[in-house]
Amino acid sequence: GGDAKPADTQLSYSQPHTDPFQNAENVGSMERFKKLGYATIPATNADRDPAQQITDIQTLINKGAKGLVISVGDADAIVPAIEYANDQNVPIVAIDEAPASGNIAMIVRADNVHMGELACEEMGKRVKAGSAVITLDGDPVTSNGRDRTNGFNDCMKKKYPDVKLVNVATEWDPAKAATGIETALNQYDNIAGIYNQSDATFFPTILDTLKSLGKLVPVGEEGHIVQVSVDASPMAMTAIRDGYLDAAVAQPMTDYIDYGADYLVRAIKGEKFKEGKTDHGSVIEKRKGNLVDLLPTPVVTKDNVEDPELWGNKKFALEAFGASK
Amino acid sequence: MTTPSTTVPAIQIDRVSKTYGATKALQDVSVSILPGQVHGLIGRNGAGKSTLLRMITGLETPDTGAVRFFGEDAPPAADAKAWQQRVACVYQRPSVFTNLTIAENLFAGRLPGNGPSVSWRTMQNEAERILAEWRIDLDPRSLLSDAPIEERQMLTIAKALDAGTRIVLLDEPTVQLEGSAIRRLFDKVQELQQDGVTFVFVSHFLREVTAICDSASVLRDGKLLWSRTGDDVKSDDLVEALLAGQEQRRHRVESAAATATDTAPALELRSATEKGGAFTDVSFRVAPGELVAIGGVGGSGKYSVGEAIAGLRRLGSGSVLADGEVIPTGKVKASQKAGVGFVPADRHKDGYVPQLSVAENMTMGVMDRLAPAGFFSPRKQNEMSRTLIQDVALVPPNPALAVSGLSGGNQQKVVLARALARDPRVLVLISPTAGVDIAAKDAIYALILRALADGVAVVLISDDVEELLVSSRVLIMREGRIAAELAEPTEEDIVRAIEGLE
Amino acid sequence: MNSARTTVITVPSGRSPFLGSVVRNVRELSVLPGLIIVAVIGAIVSPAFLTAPNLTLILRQSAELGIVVIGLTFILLTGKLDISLESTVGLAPMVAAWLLIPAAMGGLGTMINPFVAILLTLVIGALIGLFNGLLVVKVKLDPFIVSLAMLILLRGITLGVSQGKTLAGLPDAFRYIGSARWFGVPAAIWVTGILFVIAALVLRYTAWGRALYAIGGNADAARAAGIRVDAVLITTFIVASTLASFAGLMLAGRLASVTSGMGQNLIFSALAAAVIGGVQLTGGQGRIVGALLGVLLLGTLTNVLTLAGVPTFWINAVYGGVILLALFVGRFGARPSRT
Amino acid sequence: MNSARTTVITVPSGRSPFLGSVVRNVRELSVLPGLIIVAVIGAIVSPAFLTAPNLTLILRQSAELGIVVIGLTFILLTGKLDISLESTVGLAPMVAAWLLIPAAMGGLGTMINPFVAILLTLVIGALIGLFNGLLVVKVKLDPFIVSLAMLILLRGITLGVSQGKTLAGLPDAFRYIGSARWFGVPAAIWVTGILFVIAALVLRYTAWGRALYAIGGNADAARAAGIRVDAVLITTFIVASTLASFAGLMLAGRLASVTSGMGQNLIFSALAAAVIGGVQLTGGQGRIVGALLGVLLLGTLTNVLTLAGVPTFWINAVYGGVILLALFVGRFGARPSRT
Ligand SMILES: Nc1ncnc2c1ncn2[C@@H]1O[C@H](COP(=O)(O)OP(=O)(O)OP(=O)(O)O)[C@@H](O)[C@H]1O
Ligand SMILES: Nc1ncnc2c1ncn2[C@@H]1O[C@H](COP(=O)(O)OP(=O)(O)OP(=O)(O)O)[C@@H](O)[C@H]1O
Ligand SMILES: [Mg+2]
Ligand SMILES: [Mg+2]
Repeated sequence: GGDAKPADTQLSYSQPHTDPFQNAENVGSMERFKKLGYATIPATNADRDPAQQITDIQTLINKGAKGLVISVGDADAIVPAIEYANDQNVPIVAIDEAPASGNIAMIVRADNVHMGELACEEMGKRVKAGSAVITLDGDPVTSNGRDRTNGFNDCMKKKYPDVKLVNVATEWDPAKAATGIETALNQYDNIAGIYNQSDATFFPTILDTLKSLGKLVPVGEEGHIVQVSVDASPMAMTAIRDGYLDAAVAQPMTDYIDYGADYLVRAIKGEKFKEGKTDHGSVIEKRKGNLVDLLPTPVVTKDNVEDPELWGNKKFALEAFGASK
Repeated sequence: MTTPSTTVPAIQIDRVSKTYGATKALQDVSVSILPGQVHGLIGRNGAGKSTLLRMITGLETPDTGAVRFFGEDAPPAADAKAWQQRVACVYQRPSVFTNLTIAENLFAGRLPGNGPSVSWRTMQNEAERILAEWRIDLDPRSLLSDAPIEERQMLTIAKALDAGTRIVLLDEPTVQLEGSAIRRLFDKVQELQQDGVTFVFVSHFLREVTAICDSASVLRDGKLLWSRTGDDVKSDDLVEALLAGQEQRRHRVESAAATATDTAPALELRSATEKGGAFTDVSFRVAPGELVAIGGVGGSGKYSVGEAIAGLRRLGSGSVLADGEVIPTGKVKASQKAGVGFVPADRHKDGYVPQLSVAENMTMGVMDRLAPAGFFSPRKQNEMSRTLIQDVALVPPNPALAVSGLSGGNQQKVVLARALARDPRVLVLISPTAGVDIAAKDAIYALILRALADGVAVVLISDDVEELLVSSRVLIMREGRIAAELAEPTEEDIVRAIEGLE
Repeated sequence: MNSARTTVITVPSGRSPFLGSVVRNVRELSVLPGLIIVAVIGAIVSPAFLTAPNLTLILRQSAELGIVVIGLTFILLTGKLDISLESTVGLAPMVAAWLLIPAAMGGLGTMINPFVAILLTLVIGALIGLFNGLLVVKVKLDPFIVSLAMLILLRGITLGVSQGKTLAGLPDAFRYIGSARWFGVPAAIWVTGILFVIAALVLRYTAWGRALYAIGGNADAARAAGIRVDAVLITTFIVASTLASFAGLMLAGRLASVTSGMGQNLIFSALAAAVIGGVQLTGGQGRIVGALLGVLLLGTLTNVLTLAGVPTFWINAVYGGVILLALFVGRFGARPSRT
Repeated sequence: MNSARTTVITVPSGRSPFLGSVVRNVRELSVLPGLIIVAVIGAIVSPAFLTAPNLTLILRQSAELGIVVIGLTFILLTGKLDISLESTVGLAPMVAAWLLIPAAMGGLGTMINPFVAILLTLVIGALIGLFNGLLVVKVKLDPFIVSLAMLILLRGITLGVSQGKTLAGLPDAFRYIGSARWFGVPAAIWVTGILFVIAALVLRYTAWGRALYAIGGNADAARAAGIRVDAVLITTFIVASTLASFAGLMLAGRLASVTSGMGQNLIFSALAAAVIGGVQLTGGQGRIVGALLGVLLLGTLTNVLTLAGVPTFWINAVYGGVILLALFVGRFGARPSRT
């Protein structure tokens, strides 16, 4: 309804599972809706169950939501929910991950495979040939885990074939990550780097594990293990400042939230979007029939760690992660 | 009643052997039973009677040897239906479904109906017919869990006899039954025998065997001692065969009532009433060294009185006193501390922990003494149990053996030893010799006598008139109240009082 | 003759069937108050609750759970357990889909006929059930622990086969049962309803159904009564697993894809539904109508919690609390006379 | 007198305790071949396996599981079950940490003393155990289903309290037991070892320990024998939950934080470890040494799978398969004489 007043228009958010990152996206989006003057329906959380996310979205629509931002848990399994929303003429904006099909007003995301590749570049230029790198693989059941693994592995194999990869299955469990690191360090004496697929999940546990093993050595000193991570959460920012983390590929979380909500509001007002450059330095592309605003994923290093625009430095992120600067 | 010897035997057991681990339960046993006979199978606890029956029902297969019915080889083990058409059995262990209705219990394994579908109507009608035939006053639609224990036993018997098989096996069917029910059973057995049905009847009650059996076999330690037919089966022979040289004693404990008046009672019940429960206004006293027996029909509340003294039931009003002190009811520990030792009615359910050792079972109630500071020494535990093992003459006398490996009679001795472990001042014994062979029975009575001599007050609660006769002072309960007190009763006195025919 | 016994006898036989069935129903019906309360709350918190689309949604989202619960109830009645049912929900359609879809989409590329794939789903379910049944009945392993090991193994195989990917691009025929509508209502709801009716009839009116109760009540006695306990148990495991694989097929239809996490945690809901509905884990007691009410309670509860906008972080706590409460009510609503 | 009986009697009484203990050991020792095979494979696939740091790592990563298994074994011996132990691992330290750390870091801001927080962790554990025990013993709810509901509820509360955050910034005192080293070996290993020894002694040489076996073997008989069954059961639940909360404390120390998913799926490993180690779910049978071996088997297996570089996608399938195999071996390695 393009004519309805914002205050009478209810928006909501569907979260696929619980982790600090997803929680922050949920909280941030709901706040953004309110800031834009819209009414909200409490958000839902599907707890890792794709079927539940379908039901959640249907329930939110039945309950009167006029537009939804969703963080997609499973690109394929979400499709029936999108189709339901299409039938009911409720616009959907997807953030973080693209649904495989269905009509989406806009997909706001970064490319996880690309993040893996960026991490590979950062890693590759810092470790010597003949050394080994631990990769903390996210749960392959989740597409971001899968993509970050594949992006990194394929790039390493192509560009740095002489670096041995030691894969650790973490299922996003910090305890498994810590054990995996310790096992690998026992097994190989040439570990030169650690690729951490989610610093939001694995910090502070693995920093502490390295510390207790006497392997937490600052950048530039003898015995330093190169660390490259994905997310660039507040804790990663601290680690970069402290000189333990070499580089973090930032998930542009604030952008997900802000642009996600903005696109939704514009779609409700009836706006149609087009391919091409945006006003925030990204390009909207058409992929599988839907428009994708592929946000840039800046690499954070010591050089740009103080940039206030990085989400890991924002107040809401510090709060959501219970971290302080 | 004897059948011409020319007929083929209904059951022919041919050189059957069965071994469980180290136990040779049956060794080379051969028995032939002619059609229309009621064949008594007797022997001490663990002699192999139940095992032999399991071979005849097809529930288990012999290691060697064979079973034939009417000259034909037994069906293959897997073909349960074929076995069912030939043999029906009342097993020693209760085999009922408390979660199902009485009707379904009567027809489990042979539900009436077409093909796979069940006809509840037919089943109901048939069940009503059976219940009427057996004069069992129950609604076939009610759950079996609502039926009293002894009626459940009658139902399993009724089921077996209704199966229409030419062969029926009864493994100690009368243990749970009272007099009139036993009579009903015997009438029915004889009626079916007229029609040519063959029975095998296992019992430790020799009077029952001589009353209805026209042939008999005696098993001892898994071997067949002898098998005889007709007039050759005499009570004396059976006793002789069972005791194997030991002499049988007659027990009768003279009343200590004379002394009871001037000594303070070791146990006293004052208007004891269970809240919403099984007995009302029960009062009696037992002096140290005195034996009081309590009898009554099933459901009269006699067991519940015993359980209340032992602390397993809570009183609504009235009190239980030991040595003049009121015991808090409903707490086993409190009763034990007041000096009460207890042998429960059902040893399988309340008596022992099967996989634990003899030593542990015997000392289970005295751990606070073995381990005053928390930790106990297994050596002390073994020593204590060795004394108890000697006291009750356990066979084998090994404290480390798991109780599950003992014969029924010896399991009962373990339960008795557990009751004695605390040097009780009062012993409450419920059916202490149920399912126990005569030699073991003797041993148990001897123990009771010794306890009495040591000044222990004993309450003996039993369904078995013979057992009640051991005491010269017998209380009879009816509908939860003490209906009569008999001094020096005869068997007839007791039966009349139990049945309420004063 | 004591008073207790007299009571039983004096009930006129004409009345007792009705009374008897009410008494037998109490345990199952003890879910009803809970269900009604949750529904009333739902109607209060949101006008959307009592609308046709919402009620349809509740039923549709409960369909897979319901089908798993039918099989689970069969198994629980025998006194056994199979927690690997949830992994069968995932594995059976995953293998079928893997053989069904093009290699480019993550399949093996054999691209078998969709109807063969449906059949295969059910056959895989049946085989898993057979394997579980044999382990429990013949190898005599504890059903809980063996199905736990199977759960890990089957989930692992699902992950290995799919390489963690979600398999999409399923042909319509394969998706049909999970996505079609009959007379405006999802086919899955019709099918689930029919399966519940069949299950109730089987339990009540077939020898096999009655055997489940007998075995759960007293397996030794059942054996002694000539019931082929082993055969019945194995068929029960097979039936339950086949139903689970069918639920998986339906779920795949609903998700328009097969995810490698499909069915995860479903068994917990299924157990909760069955037990809240009066099915005893110790075997021999419970009825399918109770299990159905349990399923509906959980489905309605999830729906109402969402409608009520319970904060996402507290939703699980509320859910757990309500289940606990329902168990409580069930316990006191129908306290058995003796324990 | 038959021959079997004679044999038993003629065993010199001096020897029989030894023979008896060997026989009693068989079931527990049946894990050993599996453990040895896994270790041999480990030594073959990687020279790092048999190094001190790696073996220490196996022990350290098994410590929390081991402590939960001790408590779980106590409960299983009584024939009960408590699957909510894993949620206690998460909840107890979460609440303590929440009260402990500054508001800016996600805490409540009360910033209680770390030693009070440690005590609080254990008290919360004990209270959860008490609550579970009362529900099982007094309300007579089925332990499996009641602890399932509790699992959902407690996990939900953990999530609600933490608002999904990971609480970091724990003071050193709170982390001490999970992170310190004594004589070069992690304190957690020493503590777990000592707890296992204590548990073994308690089970063997105290009235309370023997009561667990008696209750699990035949609760009615235990009651009639004067064992205060209800009290023993409730204390068992309390002890197990307190141990679980202690394991949570140790895990928090290791992770340097408390996450809202802590302990998740731990109970499955704990059950597998106990049962592989010969503890029967039906109660009354099993020994702590078996449970310990079960824990070591799982820990070694995880380690070897990582060392061997089994692909991420297949690791669960291999893990499940090995557990199933271990159950098999345990079943045939020590077939009980009666079933
Ligand atoms: N399944 C079994 N496993 C091991 N031993 C068994 C088994 N069944 C019976 N036995 C042993 O076989 C022997 C014969 O047992 P059985 O039950 O046949 O005796 P019974 O004559 O029926 O005794 P009772 O009069 O006590 O009923 C006993 O020593 C018993 O412990
Ligand atoms: N806790 C109870 N609540 C209600 N009724 C009970 C309870 N315990 C026993 N009864 C009933 O009280 C009556 C007396 O039971 P009790 O077992 O003491 O009798 P009994 O003389 O030992 O009979 P039996 O020979 O059947 O064992 C029975 O009808 C029984 O069902
Ligand atoms: Mg016998
Ligand atoms: Mg009685």
